[in-house]
This record gives sequence, structure tokens and C-alpha cells, in this order.
Amino acid sequence: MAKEPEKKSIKNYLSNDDIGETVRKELFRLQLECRHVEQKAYDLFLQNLIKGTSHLGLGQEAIAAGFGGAMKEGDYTFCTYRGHNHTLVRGASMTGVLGELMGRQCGLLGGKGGSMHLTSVEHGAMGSYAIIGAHLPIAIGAAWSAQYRKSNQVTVCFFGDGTTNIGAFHEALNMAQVWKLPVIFVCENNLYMEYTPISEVTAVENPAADRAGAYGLESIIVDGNDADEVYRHAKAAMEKAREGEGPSLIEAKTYRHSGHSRADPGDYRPDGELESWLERDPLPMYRSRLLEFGLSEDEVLEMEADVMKRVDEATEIAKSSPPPTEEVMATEVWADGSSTWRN
Amino acid sequence: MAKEPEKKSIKNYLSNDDIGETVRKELFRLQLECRHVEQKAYDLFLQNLIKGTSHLGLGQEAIAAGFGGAMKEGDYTFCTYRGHNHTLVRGASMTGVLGELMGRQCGLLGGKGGSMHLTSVEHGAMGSYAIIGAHLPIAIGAAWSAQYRKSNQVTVCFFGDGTTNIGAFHEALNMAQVWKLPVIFVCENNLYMEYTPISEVTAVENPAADRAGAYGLESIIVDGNDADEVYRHAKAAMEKAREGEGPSLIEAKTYRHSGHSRADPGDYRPDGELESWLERDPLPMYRSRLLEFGLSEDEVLEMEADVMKRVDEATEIAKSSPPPTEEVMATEVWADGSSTWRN
Amino acid sequence: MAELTYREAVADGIRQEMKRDENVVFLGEDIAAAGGVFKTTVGLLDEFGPIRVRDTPISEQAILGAAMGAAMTGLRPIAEIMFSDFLAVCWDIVANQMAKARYMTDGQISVPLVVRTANGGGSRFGAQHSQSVENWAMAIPGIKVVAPSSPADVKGLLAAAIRDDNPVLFFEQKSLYAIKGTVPDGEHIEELGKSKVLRQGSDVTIVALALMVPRALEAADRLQEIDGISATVIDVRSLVPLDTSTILSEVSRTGRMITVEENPRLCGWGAELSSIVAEEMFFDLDGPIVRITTPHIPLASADHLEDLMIPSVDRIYEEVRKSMN
Amino acid sequence: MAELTYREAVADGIRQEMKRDENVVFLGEDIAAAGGVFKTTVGLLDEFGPIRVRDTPISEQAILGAAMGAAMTGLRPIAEIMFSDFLAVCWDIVANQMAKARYMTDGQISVPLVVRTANGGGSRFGAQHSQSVENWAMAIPGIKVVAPSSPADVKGLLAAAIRDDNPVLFFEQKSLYAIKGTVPDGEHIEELGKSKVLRQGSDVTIVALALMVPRALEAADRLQEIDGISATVIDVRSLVPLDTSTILSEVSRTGRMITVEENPRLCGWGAELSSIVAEEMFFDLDGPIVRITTPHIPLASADHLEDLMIPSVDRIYEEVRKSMN
Ligand SMILES: Cc1ncc(C[n+]2csc(CCOP(=O)(O)OP(=O)(O)O)c2C)c(N)n1
Ligand SMILES: Cc1ncc(C[n+]2csc(CCOP(=O)(O)OP(=O)(O)O)c2C)c(N)n1
Ligand SMILES: [Mg+2]
Ligand SMILES: [Mg+2]
Repeated sequence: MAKEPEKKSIKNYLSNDDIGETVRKELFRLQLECRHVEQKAYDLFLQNLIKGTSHLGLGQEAIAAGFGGAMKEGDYTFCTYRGHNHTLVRGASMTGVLGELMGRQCGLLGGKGGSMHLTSVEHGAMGSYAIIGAHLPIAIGAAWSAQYRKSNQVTVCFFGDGTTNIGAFHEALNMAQVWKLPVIFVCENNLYMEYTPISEVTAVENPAADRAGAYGLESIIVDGNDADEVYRHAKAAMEKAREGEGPSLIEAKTYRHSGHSRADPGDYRPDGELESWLERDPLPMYRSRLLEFGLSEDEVLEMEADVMKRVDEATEIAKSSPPPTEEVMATEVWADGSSTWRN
Repeated sequence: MAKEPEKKSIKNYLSNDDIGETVRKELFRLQLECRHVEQKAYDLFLQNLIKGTSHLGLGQEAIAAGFGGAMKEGDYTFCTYRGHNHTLVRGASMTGVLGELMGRQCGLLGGKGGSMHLTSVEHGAMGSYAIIGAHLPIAIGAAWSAQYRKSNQVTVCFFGDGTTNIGAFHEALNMAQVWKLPVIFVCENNLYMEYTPISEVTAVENPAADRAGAYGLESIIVDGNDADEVYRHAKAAMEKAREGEGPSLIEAKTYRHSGHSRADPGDYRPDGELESWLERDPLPMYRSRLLEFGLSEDEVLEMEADVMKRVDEATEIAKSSPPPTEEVMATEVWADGSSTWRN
Repeated sequence: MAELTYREAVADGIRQEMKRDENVVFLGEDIAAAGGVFKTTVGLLDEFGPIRVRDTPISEQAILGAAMGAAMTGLRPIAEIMFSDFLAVCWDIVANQMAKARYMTDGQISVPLVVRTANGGGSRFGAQHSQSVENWAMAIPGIKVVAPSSPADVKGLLAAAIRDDNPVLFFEQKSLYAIKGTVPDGEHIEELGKSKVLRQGSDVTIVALALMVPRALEAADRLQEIDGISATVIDVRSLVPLDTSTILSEVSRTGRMITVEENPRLCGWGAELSSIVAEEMFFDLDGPIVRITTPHIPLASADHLEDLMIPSVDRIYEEVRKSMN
Repeated sequence: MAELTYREAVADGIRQEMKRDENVVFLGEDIAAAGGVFKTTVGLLDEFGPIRVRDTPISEQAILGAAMGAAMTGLRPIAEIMFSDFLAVCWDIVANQMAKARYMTDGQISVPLVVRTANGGGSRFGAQHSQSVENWAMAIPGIKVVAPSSPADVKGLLAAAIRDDNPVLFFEQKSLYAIKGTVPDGEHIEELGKSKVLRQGSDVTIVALALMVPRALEAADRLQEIDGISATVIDVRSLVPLDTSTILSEVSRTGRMITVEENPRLCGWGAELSSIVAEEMFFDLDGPIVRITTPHIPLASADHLEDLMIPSVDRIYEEVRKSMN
């Protein structure tokens, strides 16, 4: 089940020396932030402070973090409704994220968008999209624009295994390659759509990697629970993109620890599956690696405490933020700030 | 350019003994009917007797004929706006086809559908679809129904090279394979979308065959100008489908002699390209083969004269058929025959 | 009479028809093993097996295309599109294919299928999961459009939709899934194309659909109690066919019509109805035709904002009252 | 003043804006090397090169998605969807993505783009290539909707749409491509959201759009000549924003309104307008509001049938005359 996926195309590093301590700490911090913000989000559900739905990426943090660590300022992220992590790793504020989940004024979207649409354009987080597949074509547009403007920006577009079976996936991949766009498609294969195993509805074993050839792309599979591995592939693909050599498609094998969304207890999963993946939980794995590479337990504890403190602070600020006022309900439909459709 | 495409997966027959004279004559007759009905359609345009658009398959007859010869009564055909040939080879009447092109009462669709929507359900011709890609999902539904009803019917779905880049293609292929449906997808690669060469907008060289693997399917390329080759592949794929072994995707290389549609002179084609393909025009090629295999010139001439005579007769009948009456304008929106949306 | 939720009535309607006719098959995302993301289809897989109740990939075009192809060739499929917003990804199959196949082929092709979908707001899901899009469907010639407001109607109208020989879009309001109501025992089927007068009054006719129906009823009670305004409330139930005869006759009795729509304003079904009344009953009207709608704005996610947008009992009450002056 | 066809005015408008602003880019199927299947974009590739004028695969979702992503990040794309019917295959990008991005992100995202498309009937193309779908777009909050009736408006409104910071759907009526008209020399730009009173009368206001405009004008002439009925004719030009002030003021002068719509009847723009007038001007009206539309039926292909369906000069003339009694 949770067997280490085969690594293709990039050499299988035996040590992690190539990552270096600065990046390694950064990748750990990013994973910690994702984990603790989402655990907090889960608590807030239970307290009924989050009203709508919400899709946690618990267990999948290494992917967001690996890319977050590799991306540069100005690069673009496009992600899905399961996009808290991808938005956070670009630097969006925890208060903004948690506030949005609670529908407060301080939310990234002022309460208009909600959990499924987190966006922070100033950080390059170009939106979370809740209709499966839609953001792949949009992401290629951002990449096209960067190519046209010769801005050297790379676009990274995250999506799930289930997304590989919808038409927009196909159209976007083909056009990206034909136009040699600087875009990286990252399929987070967590084995499930909502509740249905991806293997039951897909004609190939690796829903993204086995289709790369259909777009003239290399087939790349990466261990999505290892932030270093993700980071390496991210770096390589971003370099390729920046050098004008076109898109990449990366399939990262991973698992979500919680159900699909707030309402889902996840009881369609076979006995032992979650447990076996919890043994490869990216957070404790990465924590051990830090220690292996010489960080002291105290240093690690301090990092953890710092993140938790910041999450707690953000939570309090967000909780005390008022709900949006009636006035904002009708703003920002149009570029002039209004919602007027007649004179 | 018009170089003989490589033949994969079915052994490259040196002689055509396996086809047999009966089938061979049938394949010739089908190609003749297609060719002469469409040439007549072209004349009728010039006489301004066809008012809308029309998309001829001149040059691509061997594909429709090869499949037409291999299909059994009860099998389903789904095709595109370029569907005169595919409809005719199932046995739809020439009068019905030409009448529909002219918008007459005798038309297959009583003038309601026009050239792009030829349908003859009684002959298994389940419709011509004018929105690129749409009929692939619909075809899998017919195949699903046959599978469910254990009826042993096979569905054949024709489309062009350009259609391989639209989302519906991807969704249909995947679902067909997951459900092991008795459906054959036939990509008629005539090198062009409307006016744009397919190679300029596609990430792979063989737009269908190079993507077969993305759906767990075998990559099959066939010479679409050779009715015998098409017939062999059709037979094999139909057998596979009838035995419950699921779908096939076949890419048939071919060329259209005329422009994309009525309005198109086709002047985007490089010098000599048409000429080189005309050397491989399926009709004269097949005619020579008949002679090679021992038919006399007289027998062939008789076949040709017979088809032309029937086309001429059909044309006269269609021409003298009146336009649809005002009364039918509002019939057959609903199953009760009416178009009533209120009481 | 059994007491069922709106949610349970869905499975009940499907079950009734699947038992009756083995050509009825059902497909969609997570509808089989998981019983649907709204738990509307629990138990159907166990009862009818994986051949008749099929989980699909996330391929809405393939889902509706497959349903259409199957309908053309002898089956009577029910397809689920999880949220009605997702109709946009397969709109071609709805608007250009299933709606037009019969007419374009002069009746050669029949498309007896039902597309069920969870429609509407109130769940704080935000702009891409909360839309009321029944007017999208109403604008397309060749599709029937149904939107029930009660468990009994869910079952009865769903059964009727399944037996109908035309493509039917069946809009379930997701905020109504939890409501309870009595549903007749035994086989239950309603007629498509009939509105229902739920309350008869003399001063004004309030015409509502789906989630707006219970709200209109409550507003009508309040109007009666507080202001002595006597309102008819009609549940439209079916937008196509549209039961203009019931609606026009009520409006001619009361002399006034107010529509309550959940959809954003422009080109909603209330506009169509208003235009019919303004053309055919102009001289019978005592006052303007008023439309109460969600403003023409994408739906916000925060509960405070969403509640301000979708017509509430308070707003219906106020606007009707104001219009009577 | 140059004399241009409606077709030529398209390229002229694009050219003017591409010269002015290098962030304007243009993509679509067969638009570059071939100059468009309706020859509306001939010469642009030569003038602006293959980086700014790009042929695409048959991938409408990718076309509009790419346009949207580019618009979000600094460009001002123009995307062509060859026939408006094909909007159905990429409706998600239109209705759920480009229309909602700004609101959902509280203004963080701007989507300054134009989707041009050939709309409407009259070419005997049948039900999947002839629809008038401007009402589909009008029903979606967050998109502007424009439909010109003359070469000058094609150029001026297209230029305005390109400069607008919102997503604009630009519907070109394909049967109008061959008509000629004068277009001002030099830079020409119109304002979005303004209707145009093309003829002022005293008895009735006829409101029309696109192909229905020349027909309404001809019917108005005939009404004047034969029946002495004096009609105002308004070209709506822009459905969103809607110039209700011009329309309402004309209707209040004439006391009557008749809309002429090419779309099939249900939920057309005329319904919306009718409902606005029925609500806001009820007491100023002298008679029913009448809608003249294509019947609610998919469009037939045969010339005889198609001509019976789309409102003709004869039918407009007859229906207006009848409504005046
Ligand atoms: C077009 C569309 N169809 C269906 C859905 C409902 N839906 C939301 S998430 C989901 C599963 C997606 O699976 P996957 O792509 O693997 O992503 P994951 O949730 O596992 O991250 C589905 C079916 C949707 N949002 N959009
Ligand atoms: C969704 C959609 N997009 C665009 C078109 C316009 N169109 C009609 S035919 C065609 C080219 C199709 O090319 P191909 O699939 O190769 O088929 P061929 O015409 O060569 O037989 C295009 C773009 C359409 N009908 N539907
Ligand atoms: Mg998944
Ligand atoms: Mg082609």
C-alpha cells in the first residue's frame, strides 16, 4: 500500500547533503505551518466556527512545502479547494487563511470566497479553484503571459489524481507542450477522488505519469511524502521551465489523513491503509531527518513551538475579526468595484 | 507526405486473398457510392441547390467503406458533420441523404437537421454530430447499453485528428476502457483541422495512436486509403469488442481532396500535397486491385455505371421533393411529437 | 403515509423505478459505494448491483454522454451531476446534444433520461458550489426542467421524470435535503408540468420554486397575521413544461403577481413568467409585477453574506407588503 | 468615413487595439494563418506576428482558460470561440471562472478579456451552429455582454470591450458579416452599456438586438407608411450593463414596448426587460408588453424552416400592428 514509489528520472539520492541546512529547515517550517494551521482548522470546525465545507491536506504537506521551498517570488501557484497548504507556503497570512475559513472580515477574501477559493495575489497564490480541472487551462494562461512578457516566472499548478480524468486536464497538457509553456503540473495522487479509489475509474495505473507520453512529456513519479524529493523535482522542473524548455508533469504519491472534506469520516478506506500511511507521515519523517542531519532536539522543539504560537495568535486574531458588513456584499463584481448591471 | 504509413499490430498482408471477392466487390461498391453521392452534392452546391454548409469526405471513402463492410446489422455508427459516407455505408438511402442536403421533405431528417446531422436510426446510423468531440461520450453510452443488454452490438465512432485535442475525447476513451465497452474509436487523420495542420497544435506526432497508451490501449495506425487494410482492422477490433475485450482506438491516415467545407478552397495546403495524395486516391487504387484480382474491366464498368445511375435517380427524386411544410416546423421537439412548453 | 426526508425521497424514487423497469440504470461520481456525497443514494448499490448503479470517473461529459447514448439505445439512465454548478463542464451534452437530438433527427432519436443534480445555496459553499441554475436549463428548448420543494414531490416527480420519454433536468435543492415530509405509501408518481397551489388568497399571488416555497409560505402567513394581506402561494414545481394555466388563473383572481427566485436576477424564470403575464393578462392586473431574486452577484461564502443574498422570509414579507401599497 | 463590412470592422477593431497596446493578444482556432473561418481576422497574423496572434488546437476550455490566466497576469487577451454554440463546451470557464474570479477574491483578481464569437442564425447551419445564446451569458453575474448590429458598432464596441477591465462576451451575428456601413476614420471607440435610439416615434417602442435591429427598422418604416404607426426603434447593443434609462424613457414616452429577440423564447433578454418595465413602469403603460422571439424550438436547417422561425420583417410588422389594437 504505502510502499515507497519508484523514483524515475532523477537519480536516487542516498544522502540529503544536496539540500543543505537552510533549505531543510525551511521545508520543515513550511510543513509545520501547513500541519498546524490545518489542525487548527479542524478544531474550529468542531467548535462550529467554520460554517461551510473545508478540505484538509493533512498528510500531503510535503508536496506543497517542497514546491513552496523551490519557487521564487513572482512565480505563480494555482491550486484546488484543497489549497490551504499551497496558499500558506507562498507566504499568505495564517490570519487571512483562518479568517477566510471562518468567514470573517480579516479573511483573505473578506469572506466572499471561503475555504475553497483561497487566493493571495500579492504572494503569487493565484487562486484555489473548486471545479475539477478548471484551473489547469487557467494556469497555462498565466504561463503564456509570463512567456510573452519574458518575465521568467514559472507557474505551478496542483491538482488531484481524480482530476486526470476530466477533459480540461487533456486540453491544458496538450496546449502547454505545444506552446512550450513554463508551467509545472503537479498531480497529488492520494489514491482517492472523493470516496472512490482512483484505480477503479482510471484506465492506467499512474493516472498522471502514465499519460505524460500522450503530451510528449517525460513520465515522472515522486514520493510525495518526502519534502526533499519533491523539492529536488520541483527545482529541476522549474529550471527546465525557466530555460524555455517547456512544461513538466509530476505525479506525487501521497495520502490524505482525514476524509475528503469536513463531512467525510473516510470509512470507505480499507482497514490498515491509513495506519500504514501514517507510518510515513511526512512530518515525523522529516523531523527525524533534521535530527539525523545534526539539528538538536531543542532546536526542533523551538521551531515547532514557534509555529504553534504563531498559529494560535493568528487564530485569536481571526476569531475576533467581525463578520463582513452588509456593504461589502455587493462590491467587487466589476473592476470599478461595483455590482451595477444597469443605469 | 503521402508516404505509406507504417502498419502496426496486424500482420502486413502481402496478398489480399483473405478478403475474398464478395467482400472486395462490396467494399468497392461502398466507396463508389460515397464518391458519387458526394460528387453530386458538390454539383448541387454549384447549382445553389444546397443552401447551408457541407463537409465532403472525398478521398476518405476507404475508411467508411472498410468499416461499413465489416459492421453487422444492429451495430451502431456515430459520426461527425463529415458524415455522408459513414451514413451511406450503413444503408441509408441516397435520396434521403441528398434530399436532406437540399432541405427537402424527402430528406432523412425532413429538412430539420441538414448536412451536418445525417441520421438513419433504422440502419444503425445514430447520428452525425457537429460539435467536435461530443459524440465520443455519446457513443460510449450506446456501447454501454449494448453491453448491459447483452445484445452483442458494436459501436463505431468516427472523428477527425483535430478532435483528439478536445476534452471529451479524453473522458470518453478513459471511461470506455475502464468499463471495457464494445466501442471502436476511429480517428480519420486527414492532416488538418479546418485549415490548421494538426501537427502545429498537437504535442505528439500521431494524435490518436500516440495517446492510446494513456488509456491502456494498443497503438494502431492503418492506411486509411486502403479499404482492405481498414476492413481487416475493423474486423479484428469488432471481434475483440464482441468478445468482451473492450474498446479499440484506430488511427487511419488519409487526406481530404476538397476543402474543409463548402466555403473553403483549401489554399492553405502546400504545393503538391494534394497531388501526391491524389496518386493514392482510394478509388482508382481499389479499382486496379479489383482488376488485379481478376475482375474484368466490363464488370467494373458495370458496377460504376450502376452506382452512377442510382445516384442520378436519387438526385432527381430529391430535387423534385418539395421543401418541408410550415406544419412540421414545430413538431418533434418532445417525444409526444409536439413542441409545447406550456399549457 | 411514511415520513421521509427530502434526501431519502431521492433514493426512494429511484428505487421504485429501478424495481419497476430493469432498463433504468444509474451512474455518477461516488453514487454507488459511497451512497452519494449528499447521501441521497444510499443502499441502491446493494439493492441493484454494480452493473445498474455505477461509480464513474470525474468526467462529467462522459457521464452525460454515456447517459444520452444509452438513452438513445433502449435504456432509461439516471445521471447524477454532483453539484448543478458542474453542469457548466458538460453543458454541451445538455444544451447541444440531448436537447436537440430528437428535433434534429425529426423524431428518429429518443432521449429518455434524467439528470439529477444538487442545486442552490444556503450551505456556505461559495460561488462555485451554490448556484441556482434552473434558468440555464429553462433557456434550452428540448429539456424538461423540474425542481421539487417537498419529499413527496421529490419522489413523485422523480418517478415521473424517469418514466418520461424526454431528457429531464431534475434540480434538488441541497439545503432542503434534511427537511421531512410525508410521502404516500406504495407507488407514488406525480405528473410533470403541474404547479401546485399551496395556499389560496385573494390579494396577491406569490409564485415560488424549491427552497423559496417554504419561505414564501412563511411570509404569506406573516402577511396574513400582521397585515391582513391574503396571499396565494404557488409552487411552480416544473419550469418546462410550465403550468401557465394554473398560474394565470390565480393571478387573474388576485390581480397581482410576485415571483420569488433563488437565481441571480437576470434572465431568471421569474422574468419569463412576468413577461407572459405582462403580455397576456395586462388588463387584469391591479399593480406592477414584482420579482424578488438573489441580486445579480456571484454567491458569497460567509454565512452573513450568503444570508443577505438569497431571498429570506423577512425580505419576501417586506417586499410583498411594500408592493401592496 | 470609411465604408466597411461588419466582417472587416472586426479586424479593424482588433488592429486598432493591438497597435495601441502590446498587451493585447489574440488566440483561437484558425484565426491566424487562415484569417478566421468567417474571414474576420484576415491580415492580423501578418501585421502582429505569431506570438500575438495564435492558432490553437480544438480545445475551447484551454483557449478560454489560457485567455483568463493571461488576463489575470497582465495581458488583455481576445479569444475567439468560432461559433457561439461552442460556448457550451467551455461554459465552465465562462460562467464559473472568469465571471466569478474577481468577486470570489474580493477584487484581487482582474480578468480583462474579450471572448468574440459568431452568434445567431440565418445561415442554414442547423441547430448546433445557429443559436443566439446571448441570454446564456446575460444570466451569469460578472460578465459583460455586447452584441453589435452595425460595422461602426462592431469596431467601436469591440475596442471598448478590449479596453474594459472586465470579461466581455462579444457576440457577432454571423448573418450580418456581409453588411456594409460607414465607420469613423481614425481611432473609434464607443461606450459599453449604452443603447442607441435609431428612430424615434410616438406610438410604440420596439427594442431589438443585432440581426433584429435592421429588421425592426424596416418593420417600423412599413408601420409608418401603411398604418401611420409611429415607432421608436432602440438597438440595445449591450445587455450587460443594460441601458435601462434610455429604454425606460422611450417606453414612457410611447406607452408601449415590444421586444424583438432572435433567441428561443424562454428566459431571453426580452423577458428580463419586460419584467423590469412591468415592475417599474406599470402605470405608464398603455397596453401589454409583447415579445417577438424565435419559437422555443431548436433551429431547423432547411431554409424554408429557418426563415419561419427567426423573426422576420413581416412578422415584426404584423405583431406590432396587431398589438396596437
Ligand atoms: C467538475 C467537478 N466534478 C466534481 C466535483 C466534485 N469533487 C470535488 S473534489 C472531488 C474529488 C477530486 O479528487 P482528486 O482530483 O483526486 O483530488 P483530491 O480531492 O483527492 O485532492 C470531486 C469529485 C467538482 N468539484 N468538480
Ligand atoms: C467544439 C467545436 N469546436 C470547433 C468546431 C469547428 N470545427 C468544425 S470542424 C473543425 C475541424 C475538425 O477537425 P478534425 O477533427 O480533424 O476533423 P475533419 O474536419 O478533418 O474531418 C472545427 C474546428 C466545432 N464544430 N466544435
Ligand atoms: Mg485524490
Ligand atoms: Mg482532420
